[in-house]
Amino acid sequence: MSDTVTIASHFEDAEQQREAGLMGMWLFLATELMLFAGLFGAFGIYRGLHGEAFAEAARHLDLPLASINTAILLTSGLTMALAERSVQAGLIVVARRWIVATVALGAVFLVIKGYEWHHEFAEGLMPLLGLPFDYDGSHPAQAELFFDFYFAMTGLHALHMLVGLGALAVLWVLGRPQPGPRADRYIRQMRITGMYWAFVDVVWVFVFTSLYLLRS
Amino acid sequence: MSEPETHYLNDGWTLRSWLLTTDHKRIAWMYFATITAFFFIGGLAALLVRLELLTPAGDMVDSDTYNKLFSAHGIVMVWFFLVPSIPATMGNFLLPLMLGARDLAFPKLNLLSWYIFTLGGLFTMTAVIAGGVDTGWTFYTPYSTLFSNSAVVLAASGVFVVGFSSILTGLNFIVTTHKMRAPGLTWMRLPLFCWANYATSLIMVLATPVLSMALLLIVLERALGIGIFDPELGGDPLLFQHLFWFYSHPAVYIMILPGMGVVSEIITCFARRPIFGYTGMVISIMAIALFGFIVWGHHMFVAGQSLYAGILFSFFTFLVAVPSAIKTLNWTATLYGGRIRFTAPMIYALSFLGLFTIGGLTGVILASLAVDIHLHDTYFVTAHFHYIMVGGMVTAYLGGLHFWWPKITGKLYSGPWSIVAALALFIGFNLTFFPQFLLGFLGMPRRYHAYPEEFQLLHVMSTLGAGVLAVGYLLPMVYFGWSLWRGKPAGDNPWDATGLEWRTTSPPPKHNFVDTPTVTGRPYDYV
Amino acid sequence: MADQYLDTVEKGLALHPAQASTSAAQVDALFWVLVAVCAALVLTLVGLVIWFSVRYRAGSDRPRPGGIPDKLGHRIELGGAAGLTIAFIALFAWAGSLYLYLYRDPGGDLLTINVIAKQWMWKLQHPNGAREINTLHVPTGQRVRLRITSQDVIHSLYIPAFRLKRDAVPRLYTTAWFEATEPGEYHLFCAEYCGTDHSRMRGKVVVMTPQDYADWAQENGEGESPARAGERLFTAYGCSGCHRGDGTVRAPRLDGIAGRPVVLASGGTVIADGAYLRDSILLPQKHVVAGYEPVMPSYQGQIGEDEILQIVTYLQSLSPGDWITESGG
Amino acid sequence: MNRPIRALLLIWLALLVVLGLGVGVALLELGTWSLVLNLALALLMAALLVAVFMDLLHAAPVIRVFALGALLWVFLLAVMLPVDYLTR
Repeated sequence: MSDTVTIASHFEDAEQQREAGLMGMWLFLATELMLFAGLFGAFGIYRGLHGEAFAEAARHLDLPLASINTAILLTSGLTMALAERSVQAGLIVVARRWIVATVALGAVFLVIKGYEWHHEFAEGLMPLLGLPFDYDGSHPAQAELFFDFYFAMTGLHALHMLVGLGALAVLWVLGRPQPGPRADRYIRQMRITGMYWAFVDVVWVFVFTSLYLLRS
Repeated sequence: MSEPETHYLNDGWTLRSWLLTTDHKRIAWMYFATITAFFFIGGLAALLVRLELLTPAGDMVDSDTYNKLFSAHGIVMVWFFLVPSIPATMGNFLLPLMLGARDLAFPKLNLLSWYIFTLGGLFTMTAVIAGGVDTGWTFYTPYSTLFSNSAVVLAASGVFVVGFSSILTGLNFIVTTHKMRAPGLTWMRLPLFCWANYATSLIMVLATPVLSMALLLIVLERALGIGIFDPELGGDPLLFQHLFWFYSHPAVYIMILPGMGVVSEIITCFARRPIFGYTGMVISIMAIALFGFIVWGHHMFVAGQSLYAGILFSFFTFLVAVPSAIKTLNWTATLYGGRIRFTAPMIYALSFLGLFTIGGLTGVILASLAVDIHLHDTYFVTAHFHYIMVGGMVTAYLGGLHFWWPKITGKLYSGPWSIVAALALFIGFNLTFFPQFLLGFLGMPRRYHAYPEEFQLLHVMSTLGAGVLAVGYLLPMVYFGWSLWRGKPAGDNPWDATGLEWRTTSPPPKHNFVDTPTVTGRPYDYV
Repeated sequence: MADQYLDTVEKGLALHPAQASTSAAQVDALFWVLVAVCAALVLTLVGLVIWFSVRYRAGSDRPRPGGIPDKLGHRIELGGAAGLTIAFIALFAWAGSLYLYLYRDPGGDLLTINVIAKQWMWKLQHPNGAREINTLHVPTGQRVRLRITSQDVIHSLYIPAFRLKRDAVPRLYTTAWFEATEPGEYHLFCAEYCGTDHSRMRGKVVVMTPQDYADWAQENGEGESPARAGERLFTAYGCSGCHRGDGTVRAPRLDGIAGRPVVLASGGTVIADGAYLRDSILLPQKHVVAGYEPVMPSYQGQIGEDEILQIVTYLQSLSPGDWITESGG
Repeated sequence: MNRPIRALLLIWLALLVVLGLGVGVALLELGTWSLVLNLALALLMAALLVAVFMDLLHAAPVIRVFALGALLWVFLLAVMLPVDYLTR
């Protein structure tokens, strides 16, 4: 493959360039991890302080729908991994189909998430922007705190999904003409996007567990 | 001596060749320009604060203005000067040169970092102009979320944005240090400046996002009503302090480690000795970076944190002082048996050594729990961290600038004037901040606009010292400017220093080296 | 200005703050030892730097030693590190134990003064009901406990002459204690930045002989004591209806609950400190006592911070069985 | 880089099974046990995702050190942050 590689002027060889890119991405994800760690740390403290209230509030969320959504997101992780695999095998056309599948699954995830938000809005469980908070449980104040976390966490995750979908769209477009001498670069971009997408899955696993599953 | 025909500075004169450059050396210049502007903005705020404190009554500006002044001073100086100071300027310029690389690993990302930095600066400056922010640089809740009537959202957003600039710079430095070292340049042959920047970058990458999250939650609370810290809902106001200091204590090490790197380079060069205990220095740097993360609770000894948490954090704080002390010991021992030349960079470096030691040891006093009950949130704390950040980092920044100025510009500056400036800095600094230790011990609280009369004499001394200090800052601007215009060519290696950066021309060519250098021995091969 | 009648403070260049409590001397002893250790280290370092700078200046033709051999170098480093670590741990142990002594509530029946901080004043109430703003009268020779909270932002109660500082945090009750020794007037500061008039949120502490304090309290204490007011509020807000067992709803009895462990419905145990009692009024569902239904309504927004503090004071003044003897069965 | 399709599919199935288990555990409402089990299952899913979908398994040693380092830092936050709250 080395004959189809473009190396930026400050790198010595393709290997150095590839490894540098990967390392940069891993470091970026470490930063992202710490970003979410701050939020989850705060959530963990409050889960300890107001355990019962948070468990009760968690039961107001739509667990079946969110479970299906989680399965969809995990499946998109699979399609993304398959897309990467296809690119590495030189099958750009197949890869682009997998990208479409991934984008579709991601979009479905966001639509379902949006439906859930709308549902909470309709129920009066959206304590944002001064909207009324209508909660029928026995800990309304702490439930409000819980829903604050719910919207902060799912919102931030959805934002990351949007960034990921954008990156996938760019990859889909870049793959359209036969990439030729840019193949190596395309593989690198695919790899980095794949890592990001899987990371967004990881974050969701913890969002889902913290918000939906800790209900007792 | 003469200048090289072509170098990075005369490679294009258009504005575009600067604003769209990916050359780390030019980006370093862009940082020099921006952070110098921020330094003088922050300095102006400090000057007004000091003038107000000449009299006890609080009669020059009103209380709200005073509060906005010290907040602006803190926010600008911490995030727009100290955090980027050495890494983004000298680190940016020198790291690739010292590693024998043609550029950082991600040149475009480097340029992006500068734009993000500038964008964050614009946000914060808009906040300052649009009424100012009055929360102090610490943004403590619930004051910042529920009570302040100032431009908190804008200011916090600015700091949030600028955080990504330091994250990306840190990321770039780490990858560069791992992947771009010249042949033969093993880890244990790296100059300590590289190690210091590497450790700093680790802190930037791992700590900054936690601050980003804490600030994001403040912005969300003010803008969207997401009341994560609202006591009415059962939120805990101390939680913000925990998240804030999880970043901001390590950030203190962001603000001192690069200075330690600079001083190591200067002292070895002008003592003509290899650094004493290279391995110990490397271990200390990395130990400081790691242990710096588990001492944050020492900012909260009187805040209502549990006593046992206080004890634990105090213990780690005492321990983290040990590697710093080892470093001062090693710098001193490096002087032993040398041939010491007292140039301006060396005077800055020796000033650093003294001031940093005082700053560090007063930190040990503050870590002593029972004493901290009395000293917390008084001028003793103010004096302590200014000894570290100004006496340490700013002195090292100026020392580094004087040391590498010939390399960066290819010009020599005035020797005598630079020595006068270095001495003015040392004297002015001590005059300004030593009285503040006394003020703090006497019980003068921080962030006071008006104060009881008996503190006036010490405040007047401090303000007079600030005047001398200002001379120490302004003078270099003059002779540096003069040197650009009229300075003699510096030659490749005016100090006769080791290190790869001195093996290329001054100023260096666009791609740093004509031939990739190779390294065959340990650094600081003096004598 | 509050400081105008502070005639006991020195004007001009003071070098030492007044010592007016038993802990002041203890803190100062530690402080001066720390200063001495630090000064010794700084002077050693500066001395070495100056000595080397003169001896090994570039111009001097004194013969240069070949440098310190590696092995000796490592010994110097490790020795320095070990010595400092030992010294630091000793200082830490001293400082930590003194901190626990100064900051842990000594327990027992102390003269307890309620302190509520708000932007920008200190509201204080003595056990006999005397209220003050920005001035605190205390007797010498007696341990005084402060029960501190804030009704808005974080403040910090700071009395330099007592070497005492404690943050006033909304939603938390912090306590501090001191024993004043020297009659006189001393500064009372807010040490945590709290907004516009932070620097004017200060007052004075008036330390009096026990006799003078008794007279002062007599003169100013015509209001109800906080505990008595708390008892009245306890009835007025309808708490007694359930908690004293006269009503149809079963609720935990509260006489003597303060300071004792409470078993919760969720299985855990908490100590019924001030913060617990306060939370139970505002967030009653947070800690439901084992064996009871979570039926108590929240008083959030219906009761003032000072009233809560009075009820807490009342509950803390009760001993187990108080209500039984009172009602005769 | 050579992850066979079979392995990817198996991991995907495993993830779905763990997800099902997690939901089951949550619905059983076992109190503290649910909490512990759910967190353990979440960690398991995260480990599978990072190891295979992010391909940490085949990453360079230095990358694995970085991953461990990032975990260590999360650990520092997760351990030191509750110290205050557990002893207050």
